[in-house]
Amino acid sequence: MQEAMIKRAKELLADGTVDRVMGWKKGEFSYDHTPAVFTSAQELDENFVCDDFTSANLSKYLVKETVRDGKILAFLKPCDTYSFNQLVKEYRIDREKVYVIGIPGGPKLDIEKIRAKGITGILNIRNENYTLKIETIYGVSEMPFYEAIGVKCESCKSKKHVVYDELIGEDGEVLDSNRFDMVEKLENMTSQERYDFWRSELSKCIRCNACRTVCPACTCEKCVFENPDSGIENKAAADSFEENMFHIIRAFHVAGRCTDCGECSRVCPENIPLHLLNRKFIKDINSLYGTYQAGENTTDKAPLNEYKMDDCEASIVHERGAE
Amino acid sequence: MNTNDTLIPLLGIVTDIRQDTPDVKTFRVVAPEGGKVFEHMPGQCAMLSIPGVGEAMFSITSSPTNTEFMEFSIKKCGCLTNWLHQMDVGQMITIRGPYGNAFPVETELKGKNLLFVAGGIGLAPLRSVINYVRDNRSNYGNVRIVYGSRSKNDLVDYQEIIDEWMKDEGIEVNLTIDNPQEGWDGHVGFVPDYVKELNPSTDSTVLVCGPPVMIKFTLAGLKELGFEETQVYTTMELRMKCGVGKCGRCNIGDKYVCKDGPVFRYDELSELPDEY
Amino acid sequence: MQVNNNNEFQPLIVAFCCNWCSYAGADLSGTNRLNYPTNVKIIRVPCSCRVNPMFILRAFQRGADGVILCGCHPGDCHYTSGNYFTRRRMTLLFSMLDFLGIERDRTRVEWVSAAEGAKFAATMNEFTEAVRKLGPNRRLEDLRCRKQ
Amino acid sequence: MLRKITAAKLDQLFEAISGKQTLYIPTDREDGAAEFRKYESGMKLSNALNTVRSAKDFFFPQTENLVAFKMEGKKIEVKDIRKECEDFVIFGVRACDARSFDILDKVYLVDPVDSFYKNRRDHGTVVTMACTRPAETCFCTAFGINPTMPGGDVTAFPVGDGFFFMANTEKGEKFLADIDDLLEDGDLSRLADVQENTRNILKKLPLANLSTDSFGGDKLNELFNSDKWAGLSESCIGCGTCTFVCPTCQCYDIKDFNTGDGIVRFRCWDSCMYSDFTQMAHGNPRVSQLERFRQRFMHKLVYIPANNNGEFGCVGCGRCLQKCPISMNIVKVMKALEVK
Repeated sequence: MQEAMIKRAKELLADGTVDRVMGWKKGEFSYDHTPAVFTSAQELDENFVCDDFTSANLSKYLVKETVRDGKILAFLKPCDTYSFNQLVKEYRIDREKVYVIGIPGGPKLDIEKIRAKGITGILNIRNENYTLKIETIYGVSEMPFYEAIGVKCESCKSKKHVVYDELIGEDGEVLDSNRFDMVEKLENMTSQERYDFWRSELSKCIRCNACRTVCPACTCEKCVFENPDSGIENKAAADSFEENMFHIIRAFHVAGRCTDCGECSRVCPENIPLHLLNRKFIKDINSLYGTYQAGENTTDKAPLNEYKMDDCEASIVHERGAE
Repeated sequence: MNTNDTLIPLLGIVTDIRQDTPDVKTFRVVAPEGGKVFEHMPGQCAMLSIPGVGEAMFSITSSPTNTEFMEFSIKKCGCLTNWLHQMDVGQMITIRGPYGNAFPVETELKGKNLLFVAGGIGLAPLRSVINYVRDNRSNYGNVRIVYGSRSKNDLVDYQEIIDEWMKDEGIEVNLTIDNPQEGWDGHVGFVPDYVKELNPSTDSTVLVCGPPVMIKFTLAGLKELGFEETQVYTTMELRMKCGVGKCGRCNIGDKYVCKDGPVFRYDELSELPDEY
Repeated sequence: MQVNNNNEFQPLIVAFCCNWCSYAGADLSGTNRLNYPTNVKIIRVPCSCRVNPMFILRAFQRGADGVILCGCHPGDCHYTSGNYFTRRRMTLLFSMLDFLGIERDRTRVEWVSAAEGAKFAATMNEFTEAVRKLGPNRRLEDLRCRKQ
Repeated sequence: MLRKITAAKLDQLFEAISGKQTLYIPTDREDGAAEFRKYESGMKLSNALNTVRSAKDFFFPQTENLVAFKMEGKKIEVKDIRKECEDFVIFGVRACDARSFDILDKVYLVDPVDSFYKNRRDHGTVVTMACTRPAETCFCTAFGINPTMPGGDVTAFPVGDGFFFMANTEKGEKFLADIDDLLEDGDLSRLADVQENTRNILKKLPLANLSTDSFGGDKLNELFNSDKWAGLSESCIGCGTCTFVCPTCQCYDIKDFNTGDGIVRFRCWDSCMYSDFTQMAHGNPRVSQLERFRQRFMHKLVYIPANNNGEFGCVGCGRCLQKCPISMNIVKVMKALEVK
């Protein structure tokens, strides 16, 4: 896969179709790859990487990249194409300036899941028939591939590329995922249980803003949380209220625009399942206003930008069953 | 806990507000029990705040030789300064300081001929030095002040300049404004050009303050005239929160403006990275 | 949160009222001498749509025990469609608050026209009573703002 | 003097300490990560190398009230809300975090002393824990830290069937004296074996040979003007993760909060990665992510050494290597800027 990508990228650079390539650059270890822009065949040969750890979504970088001159090649996984489309729809990415090559998606791995098994001193990680052989300074460890899958890939919604100029590998289908299972599980708890669950999760928050900053739907030039005139500017949650507020508002601001790419949960240093907040909105929107997938196309109106005369009343929330 | 902490401010009462220019007011501040809130040296700064509105660093524009009060000349440009411009006499404010170093009035500057170059609100920190020098006149040589502004109305402390500075002996004041204006028969032109035109003798020490562009061109002009970098002092400003080199935001290279500055000799400044 | 002379809990209710209908409805209930609790603090807004989620959260932060949003009946919005957007937004917001374990009965949307003074008073009485039963807001309060 | 506690008595030890003062120990969370928590009966000491958040929280918490104001008309009343901190113990601080306290001290305990920090520092007893299983992300040795012999008031050394304790300060002696009835004598030669074993592992770490030769206060302008910064910072998304998990990042912001009853002035952690860090009414000296990114690494590798006789502002704990959303970190920066 990686070889095919490098080969194609070099061709497109050589024939002048693009002058830059957006991809991932090899890190210090076998798992810490960084999104990067490549401009030469030599750089691609030396540093370009695409493996089980290239899970970062590249779409948001294209907002900045398409402001520049020239055309850029971007390798997008299926979930990234949804984010890409959504950004095109919101006029944040200039579609003309990007050459999209769709590449097969994950599941991608999360090094934290491997560390959580107590495996440390990691020197190399190989996938042998879906068993990870992890070479460490303390000897070789093994673990099943599926137990190391990152939270964003745990319940994949689609293997289909919604936008591309060409594909490497085959296109997949929209999946019948189980992504709302955890949301449902929480919904079925009592109010007190839910409160306790979220308190224990959100109290871990260190307000690093990584979830907001990495989110492809969060592209405001000036975020309300950074704007002194907004009245809610804050840099740290000085009270549990502010923890709740930040996460409610963050999720609300992307409601109807969130493509469920899972980047928020991937980057959270405290492993807070932030995607559940976004998925709650998606689930509600689907059930109350009709199924909607943000980023699926660039034409549909966002659910919070439209209405129907016979929409349900807000009291539907109060009339729900179990407390 | 009996120890004082610099982050816990003192109180001051605004006893007089003077409208200097359309967007600059000068505030007179005294301690609630009368007298100055604290002593300072020319060039030092203080953190003024209205709780709930904001806190910011301002240079103290009155001279230490003034034993009754402190003054701050403040230009209206942000949230806190807007608030300060709207308040009335009698308002309490919180104040902490003094912060930073000072112009070396008792050491390097002593016995020297002095050339002050200021632009716009940049006169504010220099006014403290100028009045200090006037009050200790015998310690210093000739004094020349070159001060310019956008227009006549934008000249800060115009009345004091005319009524006091210009009447002092051994002080030469040269005023300039950027564009010709009715009722102005003085010099018209930018400060850096005017300095070159005046061709001051290179035996004086220069104190510059103003917009960054003005400082940059003035320095270039002074070099052409034969001044050394070691002869020039300026005062800087960056975003500050603590005032004592701990909050970590006002650094230029390894120097904190609030602690190692705000007064820098130009040769010190040119060794630092260009990030201000 | 307030406590009356008998040491009973008196909920503080914030009511966001649309200028064109509910605010006039509140006025009407007053001129008709209809009683509604004094704990209800009305904030006039140009349209129910003006209320963004932050307003609701802010009210709770500052000590409200219940927040009610009153607007024109669907179809009657002075600006044609504002309240339809309100309806979607608030449904999602309330659902989210519920999801976070914040008592859902502390929030409500009611449509009250300028002619419905009686409905306004009845709604406020009923809502205040419902919130009184829930007790003081503890799950979405800012401890710094709690009255000593 | 070397004292020892057997593993079986560890719970008793925690009970004894927490009976007298607040005790914090690193413990495992459900998600597999470790964090410092207030000790409660039954809580188990984590085996993890490091906690997600560093131990700096105990002396420099994320938010802290400084002073309160009461406003009435034109009048302001200043209320000193400082209280004497209660004694507490942090157990199991690694060598890297222990060194970070020295670096924070150089900021907060120099004149004018930060009374809020000092208050906590005076009342805290630090029990460090020697490392026996360093991770691939560890590089504390590059900054002259010896993870087999960490500092603090008391050092604990894990030795199979228990822990050896060694007091390093007066506070530490007192700490050990208070729990003396639970302790027995330790065997110095066994300690040397354990340390030797760890030293051998340290040599095998992938970052063992990371060099700091290219950095320091004397290289300010050449490093600042390096053309590598643009490439290094291009993928930085400008979040604050690295600064908030960092044990030595010490920048803060001061803010006011209106409680409806008065104003509380508090300080909270701030990050040089944020665009508003240096934003002023008339502009921003650090306009793009490049300048902000550069500031963070220059601060650690050049500015701090320039002001502290060459001592660096990084302790090599590896948290930023593990937590950066896009895996850009100080090691990559150092390797890129290295003069070979």
